[in-house]
Amino acid sequence: MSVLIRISSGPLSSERLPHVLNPAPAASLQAPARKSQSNSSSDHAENISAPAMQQVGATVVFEGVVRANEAGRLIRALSYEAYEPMATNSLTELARDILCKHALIAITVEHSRGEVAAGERSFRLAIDCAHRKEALAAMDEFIDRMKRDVPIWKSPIYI
Amino acid sequence: MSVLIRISSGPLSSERLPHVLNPAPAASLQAPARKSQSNSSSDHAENISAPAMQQVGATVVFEGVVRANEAGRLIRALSYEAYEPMATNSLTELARDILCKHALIAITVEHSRGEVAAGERSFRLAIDCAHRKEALAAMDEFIDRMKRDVPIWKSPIYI
Amino acid sequence: MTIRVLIFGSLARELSCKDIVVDVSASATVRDVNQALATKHPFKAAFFQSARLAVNHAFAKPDAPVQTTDEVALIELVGGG
Amino acid sequence: MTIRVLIFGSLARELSCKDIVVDVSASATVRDVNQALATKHPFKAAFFQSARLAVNHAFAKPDAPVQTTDEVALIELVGGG
Repeated sequence: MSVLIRISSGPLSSERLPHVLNPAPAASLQAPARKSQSNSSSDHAENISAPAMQQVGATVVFEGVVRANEAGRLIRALSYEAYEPMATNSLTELARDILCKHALIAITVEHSRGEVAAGERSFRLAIDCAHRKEALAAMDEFIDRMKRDVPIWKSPIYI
Repeated sequence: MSVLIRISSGPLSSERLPHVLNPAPAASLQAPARKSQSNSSSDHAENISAPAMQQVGATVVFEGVVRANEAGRLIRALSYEAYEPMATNSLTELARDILCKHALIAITVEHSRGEVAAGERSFRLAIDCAHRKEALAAMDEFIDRMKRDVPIWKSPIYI
Repeated sequence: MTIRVLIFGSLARELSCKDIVVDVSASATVRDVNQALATKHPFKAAFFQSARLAVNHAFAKPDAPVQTTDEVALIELVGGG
Repeated sequence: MTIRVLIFGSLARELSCKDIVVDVSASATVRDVNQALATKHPFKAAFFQSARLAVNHAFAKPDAPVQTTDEVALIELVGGG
């Protein structure tokens, strides 16, 4: 099982992060959340084992894109503010909880902070699992709970 | 609105197809499904307009990966057989139906035919839409109906 | 008249062939083709009686007429994707 | 004692500041901080009374004690992502 959380400045790259950073025993899931983070990005990874990867039958990726209008007004960008380290820690806890509850294999979360222009990606959630139904249910629950509980705020920057 | 369907030989590339092939008026959705296809791949595209793209707030991508075991036995690969042109036509009709029903902006479907080794991708469904809930519901319904109605068969190739 | 019914997947592997040829009357419908398949393969009669047939690349209703020049295919899926 | 409560997002823009400083008793709980915020901003009293507070980067229950050295933050979200 693997959990990888990254909050980084500006729009997300169009490339997904690899789920597997360093193959390691599944016990790493019990490692404590990293409390520190640099100014430029916060990045928290737990690792996935090779046997677990062989069970992956479905990968579902959700990408949130900044839309050109917000509540009827045209915007140039959204600016995201993350309260760290709580934002990274709560995303990590949420990911672990969802991973266990839905019996997933890996969750990778990327979220922007700072300015993201209209049309660019600000959020990506990738879920690896054996079957599809769990992944879709997990994705829906993850995003609902993230919006409610993870201290990241967005502010519109109007044209 | 855009529908792009491709059935091609072997594993899918890790790169997603672009949703926008040739910007064109939305009326192209009413174009008849292409009935012909080459031996090497079948590819059916309808186009997306630039204003529609600006409404995209969420992209959800499902990827199906060949698992190393099938019904408890280790496999080397799955071999997919598509009955053409019915497979491409029925995927196209399904995509149009789901697109209208869930008010989506674009659907791109890629499916392998022939041999796909364990660990490789054989199916990808990408949905662009304004909001997330519709995309997840649409994805679930698309895959259920595809498995029931689209003439593509898989055969295990054991180790 | 003679109707050649294309078969695929595990059914084709099981029967070691790519089609099943059946004889039906000149006014036959899809239902008659299903029945002829069931008669020809009595050990899988229930399967063939309810199996979905496509005529010229579209699913056909039981009452639809069939001609010898039609492309008929048995589309019974067990979860692709 | 003095508690500095960090604020974010539209609330910070509305009040044109990054924190709100309130005075509470030495034995104050999270509930007392909520109440002190509501008293300080009577036009948003209902909001501040029910707003969720994090103490040292974790959501805190109303009964949890608060100390002047704690990092207190008001986490009221309106749909991020």
